Amino acid sequence: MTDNKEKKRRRMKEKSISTILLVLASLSIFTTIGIVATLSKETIAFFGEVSIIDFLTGTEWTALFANPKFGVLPLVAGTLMIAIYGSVVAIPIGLGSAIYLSEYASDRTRKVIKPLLEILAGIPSIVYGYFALTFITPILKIFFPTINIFNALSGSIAVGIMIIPMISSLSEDAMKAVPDEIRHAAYALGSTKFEVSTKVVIPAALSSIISSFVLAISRAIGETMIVTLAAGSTPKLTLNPLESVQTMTAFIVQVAKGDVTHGGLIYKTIFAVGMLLFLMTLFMNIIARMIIKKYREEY
Amino acid sequence: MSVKINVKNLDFYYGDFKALNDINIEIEEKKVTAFIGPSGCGKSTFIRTMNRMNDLIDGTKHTGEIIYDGQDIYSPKVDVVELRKKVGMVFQKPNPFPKSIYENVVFGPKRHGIKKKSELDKIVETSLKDAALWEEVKDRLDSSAWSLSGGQQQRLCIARALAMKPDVLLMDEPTSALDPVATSKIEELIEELKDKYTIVIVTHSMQQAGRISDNTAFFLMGNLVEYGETSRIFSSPEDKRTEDYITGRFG
Amino acid sequence: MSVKINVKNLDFYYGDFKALNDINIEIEEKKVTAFIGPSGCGKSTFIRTMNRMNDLIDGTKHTGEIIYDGQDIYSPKVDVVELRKKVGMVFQKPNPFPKSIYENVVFGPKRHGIKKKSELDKIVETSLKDAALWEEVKDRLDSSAWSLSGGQQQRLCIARALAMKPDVLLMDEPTSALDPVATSKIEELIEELKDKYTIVIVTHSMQQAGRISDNTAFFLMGNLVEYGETSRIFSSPEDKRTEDYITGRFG
Amino acid sequence: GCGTDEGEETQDTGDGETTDKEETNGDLSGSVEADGSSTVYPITMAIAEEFQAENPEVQVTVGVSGTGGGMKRFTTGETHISNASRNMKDEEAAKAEENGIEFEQLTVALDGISVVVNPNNDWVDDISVKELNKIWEPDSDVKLWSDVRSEWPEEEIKLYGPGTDSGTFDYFTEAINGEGGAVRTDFTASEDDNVLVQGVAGDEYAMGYFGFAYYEENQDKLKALKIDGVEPTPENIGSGEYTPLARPIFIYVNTEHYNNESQVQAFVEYYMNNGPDIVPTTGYVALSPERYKEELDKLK
Amino acid sequence: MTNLQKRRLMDNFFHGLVFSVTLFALIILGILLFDIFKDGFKYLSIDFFTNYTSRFVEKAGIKAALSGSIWIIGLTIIFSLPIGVGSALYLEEYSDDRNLLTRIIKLNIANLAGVPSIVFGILGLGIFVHLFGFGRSILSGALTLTLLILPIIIVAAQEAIKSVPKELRHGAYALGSTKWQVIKGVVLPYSLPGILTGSILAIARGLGDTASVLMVGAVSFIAFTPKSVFDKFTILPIQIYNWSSMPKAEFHDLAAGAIIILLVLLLGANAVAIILRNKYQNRIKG
Ligand SMILES: Nc1ncnc2c1ncn2[C@@H]1O[C@H](COP(=O)(O)OP(=O)(O)OP(=O)(O)O)[C@@H](O)[C@H]1O
Ligand SMILES: Nc1ncnc2c1ncn2[C@@H]1O[C@H](COP(=O)(O)OP(=O)(O)OP(=O)(O)O)[C@@H](O)[C@H]1O
Ligand SMILES: [Mg+2]
Ligand SMILES: [Mg+2]
Ligand SMILES: O=P([O-])([O-])[O-]
Repeated sequence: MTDNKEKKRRRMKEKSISTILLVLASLSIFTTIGIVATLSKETIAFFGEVSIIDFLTGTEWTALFANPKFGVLPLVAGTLMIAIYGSVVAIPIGLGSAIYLSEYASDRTRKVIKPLLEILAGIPSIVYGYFALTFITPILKIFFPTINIFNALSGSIAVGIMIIPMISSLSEDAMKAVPDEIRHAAYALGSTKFEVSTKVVIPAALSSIISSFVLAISRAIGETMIVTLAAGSTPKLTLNPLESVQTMTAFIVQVAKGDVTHGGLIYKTIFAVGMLLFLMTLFMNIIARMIIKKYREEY
Repeated sequence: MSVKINVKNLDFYYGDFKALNDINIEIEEKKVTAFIGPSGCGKSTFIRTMNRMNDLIDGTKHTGEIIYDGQDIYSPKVDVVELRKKVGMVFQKPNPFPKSIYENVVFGPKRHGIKKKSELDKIVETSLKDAALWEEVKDRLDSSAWSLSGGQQQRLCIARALAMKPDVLLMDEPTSALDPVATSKIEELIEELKDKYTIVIVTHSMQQAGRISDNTAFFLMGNLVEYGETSRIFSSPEDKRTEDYITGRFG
Repeated sequence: MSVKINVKNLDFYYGDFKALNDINIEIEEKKVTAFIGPSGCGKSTFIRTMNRMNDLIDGTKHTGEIIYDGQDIYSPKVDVVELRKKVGMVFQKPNPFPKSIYENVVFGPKRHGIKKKSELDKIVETSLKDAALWEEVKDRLDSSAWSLSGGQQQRLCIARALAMKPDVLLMDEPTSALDPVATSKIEELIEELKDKYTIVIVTHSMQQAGRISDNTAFFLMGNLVEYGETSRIFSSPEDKRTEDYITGRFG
Repeated sequence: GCGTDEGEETQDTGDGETTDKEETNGDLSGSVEADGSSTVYPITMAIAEEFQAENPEVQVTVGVSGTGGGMKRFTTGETHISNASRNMKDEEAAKAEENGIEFEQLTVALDGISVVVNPNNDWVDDISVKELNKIWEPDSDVKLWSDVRSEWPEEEIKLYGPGTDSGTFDYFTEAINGEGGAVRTDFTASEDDNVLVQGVAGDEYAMGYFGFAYYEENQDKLKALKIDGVEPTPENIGSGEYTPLARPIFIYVNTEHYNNESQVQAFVEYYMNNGPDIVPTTGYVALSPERYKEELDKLK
Repeated sequence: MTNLQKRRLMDNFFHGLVFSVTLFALIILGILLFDIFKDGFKYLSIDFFTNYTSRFVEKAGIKAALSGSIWIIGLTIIFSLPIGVGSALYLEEYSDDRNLLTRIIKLNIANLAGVPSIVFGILGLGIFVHLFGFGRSILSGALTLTLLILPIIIVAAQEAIKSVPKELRHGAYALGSTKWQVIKGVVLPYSLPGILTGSILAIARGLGDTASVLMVGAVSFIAFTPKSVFDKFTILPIQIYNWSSMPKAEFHDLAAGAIIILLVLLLGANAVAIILRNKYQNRIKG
């Protein structure tokens, strides 16, 4: 039997573990505070010089040219286009592979293919950039002769390929974690593998699957190198993927690495753009959370 | 008296472990067949081979044949989905889907092409009534099946299998978590069903086997020790071991 | 005759659903108390409140008191870990860990500071023997508990609880998946254990309640209908509903 | 580059340990930190490579933050040497002054911005500054090749150029359009010159511009235009005949470090002494040895 | 067509579909790897590892970049794994979802995963380089990368932890286990495969990230290897980036050589995680 001293000791231990873990979890809060503080200061200064209405509704972005115009919509359009088309590539392939690996493939196959796919996440994005430029674009040119050398489509495809493993690996794990008993119940009702996968396993793992989508889309939104190389750096308000565009991140990198005096207006724009990006991903996350809450099946 | 399922020389292995040893049995149509035997003797394993659920466990293998409707169910010609549709199953451990009660019951019918809401509603009501669960859950068909009590889950799983209107119904200890009242309702149900279906039931209750089954098979350590009419098995078992088990002198 | 657990005016809710209604009961020390009642009446819910397992389910709440060892177990002064260590539990649905059989049994003892291999080995052997599982698994203690049969899993969960040498043992239908032989072994064990431990057992078998329990409580729809000495309850129930249930005329 | 912190950074890189000025190579130590323009990087890097080989104890690092990024670090005293493909801006000079940084600008090489087209382009070999201006000016209404000269094809002219943060962009817009940064905004920009090479090489109706080195290495894929009859060749760039697109590129040296730290001094001297040999290997045009002497003398 | 035939067709179609998309992804990987190996393979030699970068293709190597990358990723793993898994445990096991703060933290972490790496670079520059005075050092680089990849680890670990069946947790609690014992004994072993997957992806991200590390001081030319965490450094992606932007085409192939090494490094770091993952996944399946 434990005596009182031991009990106390154990309670202390539990308490300190939870405190330590709390501290670890709050690190991310400080990161965010740091980011928000960094972004806010310059963003506020930026809106001292540029009207927030013009910024949010303007359709021309020529921040770095003489007589700059700060309509952020072209950048937003570019970002959304890459994220959307990238997801259109990555989600079906990623989820499909996850289903294949978790429900169809033999254990042996899965153990080989899964790490292989994860290599895709490790190939530096500059490689994807050149891959898009020298491999994907020429192929696209066969189908769309008018396509720009730099175009959102080829960048999106490359971004999509890069984020496939985020979806396939994380979703696969989530599906594997669904207890077999539940699967067996469905098979015993004469379900096909397809039905077991789509009606039982995916719904049960849905919250993790959506989380993996969110992570992957986040990565797509945050991706810069591929886009800069393959999609051009021409801010353009278009949803035509055959044109060249610039994303918000690409703009930030362009300025942050570039030839701009610290503290100038242009310098401040990257924080305003960064802030907007931050808010956009926040919005996406809130939506995702609502979806997860609605459809979550607990087991 | 026709044979519904004919099992010939069936051996079954989990990896290297031989769980069933040379099983030969003929399951009669529109009869209730009970499997009895001590825990771990292979009842679940055997009942699971009959709708090929064991396919889903890695590293298992079998030899021998299970003839159902004139065909070995393990032959490549047999469609396992079709087989499982016709040979329904209630598992030993209740395993409802993490979905609503309603969705649990209609899962099978929906897969098999019934889409009309009114029809599905009807199925839910009859199946749950048959499984003696309707009264308790009729006002909360939308709540999660995982919030049911153990016995309620078990009855839900029975309802789920009934909703499929199978040809053969395999039930692995379907009343283990049920009180006498619910148990007797299920037993009544089985009584009714056997006019239309062939039923195989695993039970560890001698009384239950005696009450409801037409034939009884006694298993021991992977072997089918004795099989015959229930009344005969219980009154004059041929094998000493069967007698010992039934009279409780076993072990 | 001293009281081990004293429950006063206990109400229990899952969200808005009231699952227990004004329960008052005194569980006697070193006695076996049986809870009976139809499926869904709240037996599991009640037994789970006694070691505060219901804390782990979201959206539950209670009012009233459960006095154990002179203290309300829900009082902030009570250490729930300590409580659960002393008040052990076997669940209705077997829930072994996805670990080896050996690791399942030593899980509790290891957490509570027993590190010596020889001592752990000893515990594994006695607990498995007590749970009537030793013979079946002694040669494969390293294989996964998930590869056991249903009844074996249930006995493993009993062994796992026994390994803790609890003060009070709560057993939720511990023999539901067991054959008569294994059941009678567990019943013998309970008989032995009650010299040292206080035991609460949920069962849907009247016979079992009659055989092993000293006191019986009959629940119906969240209410404790009748509680008293088992012999009295079974011979001359005061409440009509109890009588109906026991004689099988219920519902 | 940018950063959240404008404060000075104290040097803690172990420099200044060899304050006695040894002239002998080989036993120098401490660090030399250079950063800045990507245009100048290949030269400084080549010098650093040779210098490092001879002085293994010195830790030379060369970063590529772009001219502006380099200037930011240079004017707060973080770096010893800043590579630059343009002159220091007034704001940057003010910042240096504020932080008490004294410096000297040394020209290290000449570059000739090359205007290139696709090799399949057979209608143009030569173009005038005026025509370039007409093509590239802000709000230019040149859409088709034929808008420039009517005998050229009626095909859309696809324009490629460096991104706005590059020194090349600044210089080109200044030289052609008269004001740094003033340019039409609908051309295809990339920060990566290799990407521009790909763009022009893959598009028959393209026109682009970038540093001479990128043209020289990709002559098989590109065709460089003469500007008012002058071809971009090392000779024409060196002689200054290739106007207005020949431009000097620089390093800025922190004079305090130069004077007090022998390894910095040794490095800069090495730079100027070996410039005539090393610069041509990097695709740029070297100055005459005398010019390098003169540049170095600015520091004396 | 009967309902069953339709369903069987659907099932076969779906099987074909998921198989082909997997195959498609593998083919793309194959093309990419072929492309990289075709260009880069010829540069792989001992010299490639022992030489520093050079303006001559034949002499150029990755000594500085490789050692820098190993330092950085090693430190990043050491920092980020405990913090990441710890945070996830706190959020899933200890915190209370009714608490507004918890909900904010969760949302916030998911959100951090979408912040572009350059912003982390800006933050790292402000905090680690300047505020903490770590300078443009390996330490600053690793800490910045840690911030960058933490959200990925945390989100993946959270999901993995959530997928542990309730019954198992309850089983452990009923044995009088403390929360921590439940976590150590049941939750972590069951969720480890998922946690490791998240870590693999995060490490891959960290190993390949350029922008953030560039901000906090990775340089392009360096011809010595770091000796402490306060030294200057470069990393493979920056070397690769640098070589790919050289005018001379041979350098682009050299970059491919460096990419091969980066991938090998990545696989090395992953191998451990993959082995662990397979081991634990087997255990769960029994
Ligand atoms: N997690 C839960 N959420 C909501 N309702 C629940 C939950 N668990 C049980 N209930 C409901 O509470 C009531 C009592 O359930 P409990 O599990 O205590 O029954 P029981 O007496 O143990 O029945 P059984 O013999 O079937 O196990 C039932 O109506 C059940 O549906
Ligand atoms: N997945 C598995 N892998 C390995 N062995 C298994 C597996 N499932 C069952 N076994 C073993 O096979 C034997 C027969 O198991 P089975 O489940 O068929 O027993 P049962 O007769 O249904 O017992 P119970 O009445 O306890 O449910 C047992 O010894 C069991 O341990
Ligand atoms: Mg069984
Ligand atoms: Mg119960
Ligand atoms: O790097 P730049 O020379 O273009 O400033």
